[in-house]
Order: sequence, then C-alpha cells, then structure tokens
Amino acid sequence: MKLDVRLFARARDLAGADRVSVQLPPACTVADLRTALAAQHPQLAPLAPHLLIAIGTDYAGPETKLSDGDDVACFPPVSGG
Amino acid sequence: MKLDVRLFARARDLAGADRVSVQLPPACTVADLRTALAAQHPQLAPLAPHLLIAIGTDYAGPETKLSDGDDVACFPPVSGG
Amino acid sequence: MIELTRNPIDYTALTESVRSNQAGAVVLFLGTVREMTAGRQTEALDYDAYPEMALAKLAELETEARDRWPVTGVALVHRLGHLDLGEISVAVAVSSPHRPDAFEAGRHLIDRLKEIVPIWKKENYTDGTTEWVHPGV
Amino acid sequence: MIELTRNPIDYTALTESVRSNQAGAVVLFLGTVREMTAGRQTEALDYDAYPEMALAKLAELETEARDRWPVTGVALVHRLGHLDLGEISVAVAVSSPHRPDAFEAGRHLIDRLKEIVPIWKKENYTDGTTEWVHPGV
Repeated sequence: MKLDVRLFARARDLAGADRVSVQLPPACTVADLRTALAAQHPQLAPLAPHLLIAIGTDYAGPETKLSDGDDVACFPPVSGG
Repeated sequence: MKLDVRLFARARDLAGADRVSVQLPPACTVADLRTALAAQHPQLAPLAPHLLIAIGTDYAGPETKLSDGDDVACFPPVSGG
Repeated sequence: MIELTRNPIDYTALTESVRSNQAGAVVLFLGTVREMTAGRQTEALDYDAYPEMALAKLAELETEARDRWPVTGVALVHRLGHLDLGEISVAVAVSSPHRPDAFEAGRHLIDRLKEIVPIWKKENYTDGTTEWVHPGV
Repeated sequence: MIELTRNPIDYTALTESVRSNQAGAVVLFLGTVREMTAGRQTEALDYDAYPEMALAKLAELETEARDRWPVTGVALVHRLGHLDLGEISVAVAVSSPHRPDAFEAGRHLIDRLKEIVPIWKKENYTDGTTEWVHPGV
C-alpha cells in the first residue's frame, strides 16, 4: 500500500515538502514505516530514530499496525511552551 | 513602665479598642507582657495564649526584652491570602 | 511592587510589571473570595491589616524569594476592606528565566504570606453571623 | 477554553474565564520569549503546530487535570507564528477551591504540554542562524 505521511518542523524542512509518500507492504507496522521512510526519503535518515509517528491525533507505538488510508504524521520531538 | 499596645482583628474587638495600656515592671520581657495583658485586660484572656507580639515590624519571641517607648502590637494568628 | 490597597487589584498591570525579556516564565497567583468553606456559605469577607508591618513583611518575602530563586520580577498586592464573592483578595506575580523557579517561588510567596503577614479576614456568613479567622485559635 | 492562535494571547480574558465563586485560587502560567538561552541570544521564535492533533492533545490535558485535581476552570492557549522577544507563546490558567491543587494542576499542565503537544519552535538567533528546537535530537 501507499501511505501519505504529513511532516512537520525539521522533518518538513529536510524533506522540502509537507507530506511524502511511502510504499509499504500490506499489514505492516509503525516500525516498518520508520524504516521505509528513511530508505525511501534519505534526507530524513538523520532524524529517523527520533521521529514520532501519529495515526490520526494519537501517538503510535512501533508495533501499531498501519492500514490503507490511515492519516499518518511524522515529526521530531516537540518543543512547544 | 507603661506600654501602649496596638491591637488587631479579634483582639481589638474583644478589647473594644485599637490600643490598650499595660503597666509593666522595668526590664521585662514579651512573656511578661503576655501575662500582664491578660491580667490587666481580662477580655483578652481567652486569646492570650495565641497572641502574637511584634515590636516595630518584627515578631518578638518570649524572651525579647521590652523597653520604654517600644512600638508594640499584639494580634491573633494571621489569615491573609 | 509591594502594595496594600482598598481598590480592586489590577492583576494585568501586576503581571505586566514582572514581564521581561530575561524571563521565559511568569506565574500569577490570585486568591479569590470563595463561596463555600467547610460547608458554610460565605457572603463577603472583610480584610484588616497592620499596614506598616504587613508592608515590611511583604518586602521581606520578596527578598527571601530573590535569595532562593533566580527571580526576575516579583509583585505582591493584598487588598483590604470589604470583598464580595469572587473578588480578588491577593495577587502574587513572579517571573524567572525558567518555569520551575517561577512556580516554586510563587508557591512559596503565597504560602509564606499566609503564615507571616499581619492581615486578617473576617467571614460574613449568609446566616448573618461574622467571625474572624484565626487559625489554631 | 482550548485554543491555538496567531494573535497575541489575551491572558486577562483567559484568567477571567476560569474565575468562579467556587474557586479560591487561580494560577496563571505564561511562557514568554526569552532573550538568552544557553549563552545564545534569541531575536525571535517561530512556532509551528500540527493543529488538529495539538488541539486534541490540549483537550486531553484538560481531561487529565480534571481527573487528578478538583479543578473548577481550565484554559490552555498556545500562540503560533512569529513571536518577538518578550511575547507570550503559551498561557495556562487553572482555578480550584484551594491553592495547592491550582499550583499542582497548573504545573502539570504546562509540563505535559511541553512533552506531548505537537508544537515546535524555531530559534532565530541574533547571529542570523535559525534552528528548530527538537529536544534529544
């Protein structure tokens, strides 16, 4: 499946876009997405181990399953306040 | 010596005045003042063990010496805020 | 800014007085007249003070806070007189470079104010009775 | 009140929104743009957010605070966009019957906001460089 991933902050700057597409096998997990992101968008590789991944408005752990059409976002550690 | 003692809050209400005079032996202490206050102004007796005593703008402990002309105030526990 | 006032407390002015480019954190505490206390209904409070000593103690509290925390600005104002429900009786504003210090200093200032500053409140209950509040008596 | 805004934060309106006759204590926290951080001089900050998720997380924080403390009112506002020195980036206002709860809830809300709400700041240093702040990276 193909997922559209929204990017923010330095991840967006590194990718030069506010979303990127990632090609994934079916029944994959957030951990797979992290690996695929770094492989398919090498500009993101330096941030990859630090990236937080959200599905909808919730943080997702590495074993969370991804489905086609999921609203996925990916961003470095937050610094609001 | 004779000291004029300022009263506040319930102490003032009990005494019916915002200051009272207390007759004291020379070279006496704050502890003596507390005893003399209750003896010479019996309306204050119920509060006597709780009264805080200040000389000028500082709290005074029981052994603090009193001098003629000291600016003495006497009041129950505070409840500002 | 250290003040006793018989007028409503302008906490916005107070907060502005402690803001600074050197501070990343501002904590404001407001004490307000609460309706229910220990099951009794308050209609109003009257605050009285020994003003000269209260001002001296408030100034001591500012010094104490500045000795303990890297505080940029401090403002302490207490209102006196008759206060209706919901009105502000006390305001403490403090700023510091980082937020833990602002929270700790703000909390310390109001805790100490309630312990040592010679100000007293008299409850006016809705049942018509009045009562000075003297903790421990 | 939960809000993201590109306009200056009206912290007085925010504070008024949490005041209540049931609350004896109000704590307001303001985060402001500080000039010096770790020896470097800031000229301005840019704040960006993932808005839908940030609003959802702010609402979760309000629920979390209400579950843990007897909170009367809660308001959380974060500003986005370009902020100059001294401007307010975030405001947290909380009221409760008694002051320890207001202080603890206020401190918890800003601590958690900084941990979980998807908002990021970019430093604009006076030397002309800019840098996203991403703790731990």
